[in-house]
Amino acid sequence: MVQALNSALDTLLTNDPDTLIYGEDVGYFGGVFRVTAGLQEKHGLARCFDAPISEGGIAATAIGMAAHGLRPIIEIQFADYILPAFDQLVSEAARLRYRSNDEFTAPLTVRSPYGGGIFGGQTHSQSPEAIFAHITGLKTVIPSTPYDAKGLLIAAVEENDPVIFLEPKRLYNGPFDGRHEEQVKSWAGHPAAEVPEGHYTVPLGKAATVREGGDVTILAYGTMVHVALAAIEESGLDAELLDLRSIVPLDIDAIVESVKKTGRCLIVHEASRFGGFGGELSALVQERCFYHLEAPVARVCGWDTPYPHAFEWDYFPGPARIVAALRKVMEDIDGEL
Amino acid sequence: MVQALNSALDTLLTNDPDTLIYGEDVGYFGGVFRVTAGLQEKHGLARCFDAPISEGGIAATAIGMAAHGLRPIIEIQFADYILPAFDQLVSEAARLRYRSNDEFTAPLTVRSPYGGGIFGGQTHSQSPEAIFAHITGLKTVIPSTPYDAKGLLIAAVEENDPVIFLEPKRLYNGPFDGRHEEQVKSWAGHPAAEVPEGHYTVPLGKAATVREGGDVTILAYGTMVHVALAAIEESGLDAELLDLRSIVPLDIDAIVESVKKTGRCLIVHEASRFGGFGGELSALVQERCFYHLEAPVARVCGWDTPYPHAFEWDYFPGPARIVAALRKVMEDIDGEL
Amino acid sequence: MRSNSLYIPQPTARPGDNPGFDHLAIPAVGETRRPEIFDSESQMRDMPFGLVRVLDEEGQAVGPWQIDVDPEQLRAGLKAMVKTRLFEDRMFRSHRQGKTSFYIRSTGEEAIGAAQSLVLGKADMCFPTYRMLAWLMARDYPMLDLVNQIFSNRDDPLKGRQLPTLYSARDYGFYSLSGNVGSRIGHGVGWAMASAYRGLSDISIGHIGEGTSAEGDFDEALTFASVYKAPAILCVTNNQWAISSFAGIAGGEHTTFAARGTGHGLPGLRVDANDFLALWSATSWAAERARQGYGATLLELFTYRVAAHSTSDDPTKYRPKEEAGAWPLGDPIARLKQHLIRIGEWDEERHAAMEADFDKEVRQAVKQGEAVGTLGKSKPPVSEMFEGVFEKPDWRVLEQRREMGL
Amino acid sequence: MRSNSLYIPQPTARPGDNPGFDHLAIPAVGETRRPEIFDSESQMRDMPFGLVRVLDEEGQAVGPWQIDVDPEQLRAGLKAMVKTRLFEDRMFRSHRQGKTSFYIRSTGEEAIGAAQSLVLGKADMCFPTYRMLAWLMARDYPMLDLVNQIFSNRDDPLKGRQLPTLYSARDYGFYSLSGNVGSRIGHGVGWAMASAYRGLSDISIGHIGEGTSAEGDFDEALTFASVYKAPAILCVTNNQWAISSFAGIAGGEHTTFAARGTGHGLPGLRVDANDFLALWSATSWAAERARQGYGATLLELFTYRVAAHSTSDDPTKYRPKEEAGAWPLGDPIARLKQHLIRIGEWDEERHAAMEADFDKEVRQAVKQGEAVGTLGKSKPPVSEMFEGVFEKPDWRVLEQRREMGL
Ligand SMILES: Cc1ncc(C[n+]2csc(CCOP(=O)(O)OP(=O)(O)O)c2C)c(N)n1
Ligand SMILES: Cc1ncc(C[n+]2csc(CCOP(=O)(O)OP(=O)(O)O)c2C)c(N)n1
Ligand SMILES: [Mg+2]
Ligand SMILES: [Mg+2]
Repeated sequence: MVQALNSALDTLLTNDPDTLIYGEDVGYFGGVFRVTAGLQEKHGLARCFDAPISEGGIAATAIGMAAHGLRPIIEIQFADYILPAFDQLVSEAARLRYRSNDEFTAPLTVRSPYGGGIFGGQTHSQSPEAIFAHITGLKTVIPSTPYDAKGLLIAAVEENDPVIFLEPKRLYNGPFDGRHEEQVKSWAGHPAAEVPEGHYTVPLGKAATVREGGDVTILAYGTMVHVALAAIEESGLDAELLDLRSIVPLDIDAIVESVKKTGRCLIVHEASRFGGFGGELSALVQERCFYHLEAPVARVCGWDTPYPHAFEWDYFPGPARIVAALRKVMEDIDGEL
Repeated sequence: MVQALNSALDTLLTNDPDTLIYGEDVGYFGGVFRVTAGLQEKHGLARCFDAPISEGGIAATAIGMAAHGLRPIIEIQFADYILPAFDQLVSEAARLRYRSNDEFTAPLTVRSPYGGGIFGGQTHSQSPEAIFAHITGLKTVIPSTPYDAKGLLIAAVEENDPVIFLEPKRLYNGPFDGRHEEQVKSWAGHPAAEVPEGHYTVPLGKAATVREGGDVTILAYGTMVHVALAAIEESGLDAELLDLRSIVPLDIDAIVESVKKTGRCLIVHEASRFGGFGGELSALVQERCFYHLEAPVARVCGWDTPYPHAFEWDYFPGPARIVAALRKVMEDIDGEL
Repeated sequence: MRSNSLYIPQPTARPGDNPGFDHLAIPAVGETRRPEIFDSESQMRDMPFGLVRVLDEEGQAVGPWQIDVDPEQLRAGLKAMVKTRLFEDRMFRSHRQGKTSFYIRSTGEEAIGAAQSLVLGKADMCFPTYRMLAWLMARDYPMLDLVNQIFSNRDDPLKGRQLPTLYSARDYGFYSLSGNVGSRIGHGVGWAMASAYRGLSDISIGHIGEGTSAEGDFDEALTFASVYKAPAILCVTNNQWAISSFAGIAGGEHTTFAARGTGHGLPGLRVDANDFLALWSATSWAAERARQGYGATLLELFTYRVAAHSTSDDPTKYRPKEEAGAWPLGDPIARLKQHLIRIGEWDEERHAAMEADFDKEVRQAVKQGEAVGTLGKSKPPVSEMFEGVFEKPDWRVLEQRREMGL
Repeated sequence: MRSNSLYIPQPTARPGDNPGFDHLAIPAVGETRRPEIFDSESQMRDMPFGLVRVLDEEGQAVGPWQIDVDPEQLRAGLKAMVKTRLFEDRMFRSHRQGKTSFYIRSTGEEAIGAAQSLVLGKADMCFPTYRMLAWLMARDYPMLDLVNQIFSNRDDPLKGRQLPTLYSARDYGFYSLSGNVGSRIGHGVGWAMASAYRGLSDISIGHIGEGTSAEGDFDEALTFASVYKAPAILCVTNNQWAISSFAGIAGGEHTTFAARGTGHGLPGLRVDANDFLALWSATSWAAERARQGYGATLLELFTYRVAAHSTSDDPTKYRPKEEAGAWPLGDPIARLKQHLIRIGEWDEERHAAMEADFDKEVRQAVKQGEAVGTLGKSKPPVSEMFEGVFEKPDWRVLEQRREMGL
């Protein structure tokens, strides 16, 4: 996925002189996860450069550049460190178009490695998507494969509105199904690891049906798509798996269609459960599919604790917890707590 | 409610030398909403003082003071301006106890006027409770009456963990039922406007049953409690109204008990709908009461737009919208969108 | 063990006290030197403690910062200031009459917007505070558009989405305002970086209040401006007061706000901002510096907030009523008028005629705006609430709009 | 019209280039004066551009900052530094062996924690960065507790909740670390304010990296420290590099980090942080100033990051391998050792014996820690994941714990 993202950025820099990249360590060094490797050398100093350690300043200057007409792509080194830029993204980027009646807009893209599974401890593992999803005026994208990562990133940068682009860091170098005891896999051979050269897009707001099935619908994004797939196999159920790909805009039609078909729904995400994006998904599903539901919409998420370093695999909603939840969702009655 | 909050702060400053108050304009002037009026004069310069316009700095220093053993009470002038302090509250205040294994804790209280209804435009009207509710380690309290405001504020300050205390500014000087065309009411004569002198608490995590009823359960907090009550009267339904009072901790037992009794549930909040706290409430209700529900759990919220100045009353989820939603929740079938 | 000794700064005077500004060391006219624009910051470390002044007590332009300005431009500045003051006083009254939800005046600070608007070019962009109406007045922004925005009526150019006075006027070099303070100063730096990136010679100028300079946003903007040598001017408008808190609560007891530049390697100049010519001169100097590639400059615009903070405020609650009158650097309109008269380019008659003209213009604009409608009596179509969230609306907004029957 | 001219700072040398520090103007030993602690900041505006130094090339203590330090204390400092270096090198190897998820070394910067830990009192509180292990070593924090924390094993004092090296040690005057940089410097100021509020004479000392000084948190902390005259010391550890970006990306091309004090009315001193005695002297000066009620001081601790940024980093990718060797201010351990030998308070034999002792101590602690278990082989009870979210758990955590069968 790192190469796919790098290729997306390379394509963007090549095609559009108004795109530029900056962030902590992204220039000469090429980023702590190597996503911008080689881009400064190829495209020049001012196209991909290092920024001060000031996420607020990075976001603020990017908004100014975007208002001027550029398409800045900024990297926040870890999604945990977006918070110092949160006010800029919410009070400024998200609201600029609305309040100025289209006079000024903020077509910027915030890339950030996100999620857990790398023993990064509390501040290198969090999944803050829910706090962005609630903000009117922001779009939030989370890819799960190299192919999507490139296509979605190009689409995000070409949007005329601000986009938060969260990159599941546990997927950077290979798919991860949550079986952490097993050997690390690489992307080689994965069907969605083939990434075309040059320009293509994957549209925001379109979910991908990763697996069709009739028993139950699973809604997931990012790393959890792979974990859910493993859980489906383990469960033996004929589950349908939707990879949402972007949570704003959300592909509500695909969700409703699938749940109306299966009559059951399980939502999985890494972030803590309470107030997480799963709540919104659950609410939407029961609002729109209530009379089709045969069991409560269920959620499997991170626990309601900070991300705990040594207990990473106890906290992480791995295949075992998903399988258990699937089983419960399939029981007709008495699923209620 | 302003006097009740002032009385709570006065009581706290009087009883506990470790409490102190600071924030923008709270000292000599007594706060832009007069909540701290007279406290500096009565208790001394260092007990209630002005702070630089730096919400991040206010929060950061308060965490340091709290770690030292004080109980700082900070005012953020409008909840819209909490965002510059968001990183401090989330990455630091909320996580200090956990990560230091109880060595350092952050018993601080963040007071902030919140919500709309005063023609304050986009940045003096927002309701950001959802982004706090998702943060493990933070408690979030929202009173709806003078009596509760005082008792909850004292309880919040006495908590040994950080509390976000959101004060519905439209309720400062009187109850407000959403009928904005009508003359402004004062608190005088309202049953919950009687505020005892001195120390008392209202515990966090206990909802109040504002009205008992058998038809449908309404979950609300802050200003919307009064709006919902007006809507119930207008609807003629026998609705049960729960004032959650604190959303973390949440009184899940009261919610489940009520919805199991009525079989229907409507959630109302001022904040934008998508990703709002109503999503979590809806998810919890259907997870725990699925087999008792006779209609989908419904939500009436602010629209998914920024807070629009001139359209305040179009955006605000007033009685008419609540009545319409109540009617829909009461229909047995075909409620699905 | 000390007894309780947390130090809390206090202003020199509160209501009932005699106002006084003796604690402010104000350098004499002509005393502060004028460095070359290509000098490095390290050669200018005295500047943050000087004060750029040009007009003396008699209205003469003197000293190293004196420069020749076309009298036509000076008159344009005077007009912008007078127009601003008349307009604002009228709008303040409109608020008292319930015609708008909010108003904020710049009384005493009008020279800033007026001078800088005229010094800078059409392609330069200002990232203003809410006290910069004179910028728009100097560029003849249509008064009726202002009134409609302030009344939030059907013809509000911002479609009812924004609080009164929080204008946006791209064609006039005026960036979108918002109610939260401080968070746009970094946009100005980004804008300047974009200008350099694109090889343009346009610059940006950004403003922040002395109170708001305590926000981290401010230093972050200074850091980026310094690191990338952004062609920008950053201004701290030090009008001595935030809302009820004096400059000492923002750190002003111990140093100047211009000195914040020193820690970022940016030259910091203090400027008498009630002196139109000093503003003109210092802004030209900084603009030239930026355009020639020497990077950003920090200006502390030294002035006094004469009016209430906003219509929500009553300053007699926290400072002596007489304090504004005691401000040692006078009134910017009176001072520029005195200068123009002195150099034979203006007279009392023309001044009175101009005031009468503007008074009429303001009345007429207000009347026209009132005819469209005032707060709550007229507003843009409600569908405007749902527009502009994104470039294209998504299903949420479409559904909700439908739910409202729009 | 300029062609594309966005300026991007570049370090003087990249891999393959000859390293060099000629661009750094380093004042000679003894050159920088020592003001009185009661002097106001305005009397010290030259100080941010000086460099507090005490030890000369021969290991002699000279100049105005020279003060008498009990040789016993000097030896304690030397020991803390040597212990730190040995321990860190060992832990670095443990990481390569997969025994921990993360490690970070302070090589070349050990004098900071060692000197300041010994200068300050038991009731003072340090708000450290992750390169301050020497503080704990100087106060004899149990080495086995460090190892257990680093291995995240059953006996981890932080119960497995925190990344390795992000210690918390209240009894040792060491505030809880976290992975996000910069956000605790303001806590130190708040702590100092609390100390003043309570009438105590305790002070705080806070640290931030030169790279991180670009975060708004830093200036916000300086503002509060200045406004309320907090009894605090704030330190910018300028080790020339953030991760792969050099100090110029944080604004260091045009001024010093000590100069950030000037804009806040706080004295700023630059200190040779590879000179144990300079650190001792400057820290004592600032501590005395704070305790006597003259307010906060900003120290720029001038040093060089010899090791990789962390175990996740490979510095040969972005700077010359030989750069550390070219650092003009030497190694702090070698310099203090030289001084102690010179004044007859130490010798090579004792030094070798000490190293051997510590080597044994480190080995033994690691062995004991390994016996408890290393990453993934041992951890605290899983129930600890659910503890400490709040003082008392709420239903969510109780239910989830039950769901896990705990
Ligand atoms: C982020 C934020 N915090 C607080 C406020 C409330 N507020 C509005 S104006 C103001 C005072 C600003 O003072 P100053 O920066 O000196 O500007 P002035 O009004 O004097 O021009 C405050 C505290 C706000 N609007 N935004
Ligand atoms: C808020 C935040 N942003 C970014 C990072 C990633 N990061 C960790 S250390 C570091 C470099 C810090 O450099 P400096 O402040 O100079 O300290 P040093 O490592 O040199 O001691 C960065 C960018 C972080 N941990 N926290
Ligand atoms: Mg001001
Ligand atoms: Mg560094």
